[in-house]
Amino acid sequence: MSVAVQTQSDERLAKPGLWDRLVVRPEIGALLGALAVFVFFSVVAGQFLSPLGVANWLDDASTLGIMAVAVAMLMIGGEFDLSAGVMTASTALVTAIFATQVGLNVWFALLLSLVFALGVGAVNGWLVMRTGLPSFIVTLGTFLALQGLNLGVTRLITGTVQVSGMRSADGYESAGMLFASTINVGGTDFQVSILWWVLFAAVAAWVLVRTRFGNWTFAVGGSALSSRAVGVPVVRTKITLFMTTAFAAWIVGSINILRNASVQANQGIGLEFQYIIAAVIGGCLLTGGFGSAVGAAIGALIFGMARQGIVYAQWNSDWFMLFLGIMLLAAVLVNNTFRRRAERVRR
Amino acid sequence: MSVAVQTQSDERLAKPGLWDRLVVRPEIGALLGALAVFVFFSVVAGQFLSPLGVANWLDDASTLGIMAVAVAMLMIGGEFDLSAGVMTASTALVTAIFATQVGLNVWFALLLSLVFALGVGAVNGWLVMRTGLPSFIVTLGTFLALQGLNLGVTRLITGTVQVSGMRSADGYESAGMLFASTINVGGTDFQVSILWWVLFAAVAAWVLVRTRFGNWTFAVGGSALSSRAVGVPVVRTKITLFMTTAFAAWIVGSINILRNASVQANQGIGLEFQYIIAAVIGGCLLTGGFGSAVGAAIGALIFGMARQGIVYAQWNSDWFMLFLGIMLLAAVLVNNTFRRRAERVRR
Amino acid sequence: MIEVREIGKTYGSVIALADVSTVVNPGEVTCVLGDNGAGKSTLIKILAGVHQHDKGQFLLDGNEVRFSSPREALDSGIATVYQDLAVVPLMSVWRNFYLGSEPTVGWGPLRRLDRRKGRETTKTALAEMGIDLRDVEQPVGTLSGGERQCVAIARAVHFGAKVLILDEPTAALGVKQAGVVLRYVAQARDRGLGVVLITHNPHHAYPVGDRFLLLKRGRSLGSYEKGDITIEELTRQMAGGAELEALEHELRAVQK
Amino acid sequence: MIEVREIGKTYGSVIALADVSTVVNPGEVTCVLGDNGAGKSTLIKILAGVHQHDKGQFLLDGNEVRFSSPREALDSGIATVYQDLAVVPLMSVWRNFYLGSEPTVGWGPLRRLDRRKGRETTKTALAEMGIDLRDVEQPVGTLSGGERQCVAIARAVHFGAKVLILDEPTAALGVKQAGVVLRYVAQARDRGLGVVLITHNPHHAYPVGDRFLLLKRGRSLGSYEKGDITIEELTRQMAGGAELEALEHELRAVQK
Amino acid sequence: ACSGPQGDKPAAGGGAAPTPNSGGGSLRVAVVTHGTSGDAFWNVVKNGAEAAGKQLGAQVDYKADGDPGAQAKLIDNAIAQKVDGLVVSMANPDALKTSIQNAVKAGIPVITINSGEAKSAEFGALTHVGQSETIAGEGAGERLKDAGKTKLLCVIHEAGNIGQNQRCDGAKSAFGNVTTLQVDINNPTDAQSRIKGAVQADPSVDAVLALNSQVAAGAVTAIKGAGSKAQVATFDLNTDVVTAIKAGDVLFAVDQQQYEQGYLPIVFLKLYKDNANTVGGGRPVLTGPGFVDKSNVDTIAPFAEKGTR
Ligand SMILES: Nc1ncnc2c1ncn2[C@@H]1O[C@H](COP(=O)(O)OP(=O)(O)OP(=O)(O)O)[C@@H](O)[C@H]1O
Ligand SMILES: Nc1ncnc2c1ncn2[C@@H]1O[C@H](COP(=O)(O)OP(=O)(O)OP(=O)(O)O)[C@@H](O)[C@H]1O
Ligand SMILES: [Mg+2]
Ligand SMILES: [Mg+2]
Repeated sequence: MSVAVQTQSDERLAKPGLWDRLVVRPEIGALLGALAVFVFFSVVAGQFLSPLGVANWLDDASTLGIMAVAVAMLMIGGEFDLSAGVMTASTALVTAIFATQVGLNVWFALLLSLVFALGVGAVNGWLVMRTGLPSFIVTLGTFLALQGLNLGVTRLITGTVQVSGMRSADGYESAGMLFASTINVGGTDFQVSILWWVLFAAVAAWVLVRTRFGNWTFAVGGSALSSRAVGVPVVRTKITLFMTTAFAAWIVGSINILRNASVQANQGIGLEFQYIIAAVIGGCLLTGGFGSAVGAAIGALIFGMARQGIVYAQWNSDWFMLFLGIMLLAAVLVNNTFRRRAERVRR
Repeated sequence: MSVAVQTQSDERLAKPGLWDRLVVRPEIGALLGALAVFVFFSVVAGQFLSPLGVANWLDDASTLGIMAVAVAMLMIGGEFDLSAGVMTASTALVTAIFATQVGLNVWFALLLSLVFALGVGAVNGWLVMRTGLPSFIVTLGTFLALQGLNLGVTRLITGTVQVSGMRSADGYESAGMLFASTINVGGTDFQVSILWWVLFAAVAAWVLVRTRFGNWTFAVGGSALSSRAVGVPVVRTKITLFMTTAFAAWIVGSINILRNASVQANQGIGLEFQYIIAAVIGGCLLTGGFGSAVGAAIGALIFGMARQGIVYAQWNSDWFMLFLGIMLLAAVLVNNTFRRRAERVRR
Repeated sequence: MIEVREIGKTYGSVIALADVSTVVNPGEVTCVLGDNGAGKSTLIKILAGVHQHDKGQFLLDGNEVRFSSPREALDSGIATVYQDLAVVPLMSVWRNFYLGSEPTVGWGPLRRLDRRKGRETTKTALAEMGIDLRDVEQPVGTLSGGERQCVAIARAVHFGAKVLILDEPTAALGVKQAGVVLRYVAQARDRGLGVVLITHNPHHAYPVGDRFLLLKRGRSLGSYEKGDITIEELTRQMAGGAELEALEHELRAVQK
Repeated sequence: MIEVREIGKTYGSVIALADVSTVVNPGEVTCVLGDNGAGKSTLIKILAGVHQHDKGQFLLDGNEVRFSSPREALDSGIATVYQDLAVVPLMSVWRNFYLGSEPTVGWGPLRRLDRRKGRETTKTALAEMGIDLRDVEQPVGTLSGGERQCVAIARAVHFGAKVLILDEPTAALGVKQAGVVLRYVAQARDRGLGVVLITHNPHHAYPVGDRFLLLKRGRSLGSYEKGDITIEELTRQMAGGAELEALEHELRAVQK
Repeated sequence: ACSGPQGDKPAAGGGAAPTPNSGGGSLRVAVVTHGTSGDAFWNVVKNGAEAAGKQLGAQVDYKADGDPGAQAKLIDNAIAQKVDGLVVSMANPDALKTSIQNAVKAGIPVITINSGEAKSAEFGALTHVGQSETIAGEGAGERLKDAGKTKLLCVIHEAGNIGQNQRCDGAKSAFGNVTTLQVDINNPTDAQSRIKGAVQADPSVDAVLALNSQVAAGAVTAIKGAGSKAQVATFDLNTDVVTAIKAGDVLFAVDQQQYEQGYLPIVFLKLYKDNANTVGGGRPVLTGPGFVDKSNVDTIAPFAEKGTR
């Protein structure tokens, strides 16, 4: 971003400083956190830096990252989506059931599950806007309902708690090319999901900062009442954001089902928090109105590196959660120290 | 509450109406919701109204209710505690390890775990106030860390994932009297935890509405900055609230360990949301500054009745979560319709 | 241009406004005056589409309308400065300035904000009001109360096409800034806009107003043309008549 | 009683206040006047303990102090009305009134709020200001801007023991209420309190002020005793001197 | 310091492609399962694997994730670490296919445990150790039927957990009249209340099958409280269950001997690496469901306490 305002020297400004201007970006904390985690595990864990290792943690970060970016946009818009985690399983289940049980072409099954996802997103948004209830509660309701549907429908149709057999469905190969192929770079296979992640983050960042819709997103999250008063279509903006999250869940669900060729009914539960954590590490405020898509993508990267790094370092898995908790607190603290300076907002 | 203000007839007031005045209480929505759920299951499920059935769902509601009340106070104070669920397991584990592995008297083990609980609560509060990070994130960190500690320490000490054998520890019986006995009313055994729940809710309600500390709780949740500006000790109030939540977790942990005589390391995970849901059903605002302890207790009752009612109605438990989700949404909607009128706040 | 007839509004059991009628003509300033809680903000929120009236009629250019959102009011050329300002504290000054009416360049999916134009127009518009900001990229939340007020006013003046509504625009302003705002009001009027001005300061209202609507406890105390009333009488009416005399007497005593 | 010497404060890289000195004596009103963003609120926030100064000295009764919280300032008898009011919108009027200084009855663990006293005192204190509320149990968030302001002022007046600080107390008030507030200021002064009054209205400042501190862009333009300055000169100074003349001229032209 | 010669093509059966790359030296094995070590059952597996590692001087890393995709990533991770052996539980063979085949391609010997027996050889694993949960469930169902029970309540404590569903399905196929009940293991009060409610609502239930020892203890209390005459059977042991078996409150406990599922693969991998041995010619090694009842509880109780049964 090239800032075109000429720096007039104002006697009320102490010292502008390049550092201060850099530090103003919401992503900077996350970036430094990512660097710290990267260096730490590069030193501690041998294989962390090997091409295979990098491909591994990038892959882990990618599906998390796609969701984190969407959730970050929603959070900037002042709302939560607790159903985002199960949604990744629901979309995969819908695709899998249509492809394997009904026997549709995979592409067609994907289309149906996309419609389903957008529908759920719209319902979430509509309920939140219509009832005026906090999205935390409404999406908790859809979270529970989807969780129940996932299990109930799967058991009803298949008699077990998983749907498998995608590999023999029509169109599996071509759809797999799009969502689940690998790209060979220098002898190592990288998952295509990494590309999706980068693409999604780039588009989201552009939309947020450069477009009118992005402006509205910040506005409705910062103050919905004020936005409405100056003519921002608050309801439309928020519903679109919920649908964006559902759309991201569809992408991730499709990546999962096409890569794993099977899906379990209880998948995705609890992931919604990882998305929120990644978004917050990336600089989003829980209260809305502030944050960055790139930051959320970096937050997911920190998460992926830490999660796989702990494995590379061969620490005892009993303590895994403890490490993760401490890592999270540390990352957020580093992050916050920087953001404090950035957010020169009256408190 | 007897309102001592004489109703001067003001031409700017349309019609006072008893109904309108009743409906102003934050608990009213929850109360009506509870009534609806009660009537529904009384009709649908045969055994729901039997003395045993009542004892059963009251018991289920009780441990949830104790926590919900504490969490409601914290939420009114504007903060979250995601570590509240695992804390119930941590306190039980600490008690059990000291009683069975170290061989201390149960009373002494209980005391040590109380100290531990208050310590964790204080750390939570201190971190939140000190760093200025949202409590959602900080307690998510402690949630993960405690989860790791529970598993790691338990496995380290016992080699298994549960601590059992409380029954043979010194002082088990007398401590059990306090936390895990049953009271026979008309031939049916009611758990003493129900008394704890009622007691806890009553004290909390009194503190919130009638004492200075309660006033401060509402104030720091409603606007921490304004409260500070008029001289409310914001930091002290919030830390006390975190410690209250930890204290409630200690009570529930003690009830659990003394009743079940064993505790599993991964217990309590995910319950924090049930507490929050109960508090919200009971009329607490997620944003703080508004709510009621009695409401949260009733919210827990709704939860307990719905959860056990589904079992009594013998619905297929595959769909359990779906029912729960729909029930939650319905209860909150009913609730909200009433609160809308109550909260005559400028929006 | 705008006419309201016996309009009324209740919040739950609170009757905030009842049977108020007035008219806003192009090239005229209608001042709404009254005590605290008299219902002034409620009246203009109805005009701005934030709330809907429960009773009476709201005519725009002779047609009865009922705005369901401020967007519709804006689209009809009614721009408003709210008492509580309606700014988004975390957003930058220029983004707040253009919020809801963003300038864009490009086509189709590549349509994007014209940020250069946004920044420059904002800077110019504010500078004209005598506010020189360090940086239009700084969040509005870091501005002082008066600076924030100026941003809101500059925005409304910039986008007001037919009617400009100002709810206590001068309350938080310094003497100089208040003067500038009054000049703006006069300029807007001269450009042929209808202006609705709410203020507690008769010294601000009298010089620019053409019509004075007096509210008290949600009801109209009467509507006066400028010719029909003197500034002293206006002040007396605003303060609730006779009561003021005692007070003035007391204050004078206080001045030693 | 209070003296500040060459006090300074920066927010990050923003210098909000630099080298400002003044004194608040018992039984006197010190008016702080100045443009928007001049640093007035910053100055009083330092006096009230909300912020801490970075430079200079802050003397209370001759001893250097540095309040780390508003509680300390309150305990030293300094009560403040903030520009952003510092009320908790969701809490009832009387609870807001007493917030931080709740009256209690009973002993030990049974010590509880004296709610009857709280309600009645609040009702009386507000009624004395000419605000008659429907119900002191209603949330402050449902009051109009001016009503809220009155609650904050009534509170400060009630609890101010030695010094009363008012940041633009009359900004949102009607003519009558503003008059009442000025009378309060005069009464507090006569009771021997030191008062700090911030306002943009020279007509409000001049009658009650004993000393006028003029700020501009964070620096002091000088401090005047009442005898040393006329209201015209004061207005001129507040508006930034010469610039005003052009404006007045213009406005007069505008009045047709 | 016995660095044996590089055996390039062992005469091993089962179509195992990977070659034991070096004799001696320290062995590093990654155990990747779908059950976290917080789960009582998998805790024993972990203890078995670690015990074998200690005894054989091998380094054992136990990692687990219930999400098949995440489990696949953990396998990829192990491949990147170039471990010397991989032990995988295949609750969801489809999802792990690519990762396991990659491991085999990378020359890492793979042994599957617990579930996924049918696909084990196809994916190129050396052998399979264990027995599917379905068979264990069938065993339990049969024994309950033999005990003359007519209606069984199978308590699933983690909704959507594939292993638990297989156990209940197994019990159903052997027993017949089975209803399942979902409870939340994380909330013991709720679990107990729900079991109580279920037996109260349907008095014809005369047997309860718990899939976890703590649920079993809760079920015993619940049944007493509800005044039902149903009897409890369970998977896994703990002190409470041992006491309850002695007291006759719990009919029997299914013991899958999952300790062996952790222990044996490490031994096999060690043998394979040092000596290119395979066991049973690639045929699965069955650990078999054992049953603990009044007759043998005294022998087994001390091991349960140590976390090895
Ligand atoms: N959302 C609301 N809910 C309930 N009552 C309200 C609401 N908004 C305003 N009121 C009440 O309606 C009355 C009129 O309020 P309004 O804000 O219109 O007054 P005002 O004339 O603008 O006063 P001020 O000069 O103080 O701004 C007040 O008594 C206020 O308490
Ligand atoms: N928290 C803050 N962070 C950064 N800058 C601030 C902060 N608070 C105030 N400022 C800046 O300091 C300067 C002085 O602000 P202050 O609020 O003291 O002005 P003021 O004289 O009270 O103005 P007004 O008359 O408009 O209320 C302003 O330029 C403002 O932008
Ligand atoms: Mg108003
Ligand atoms: Mg100010």
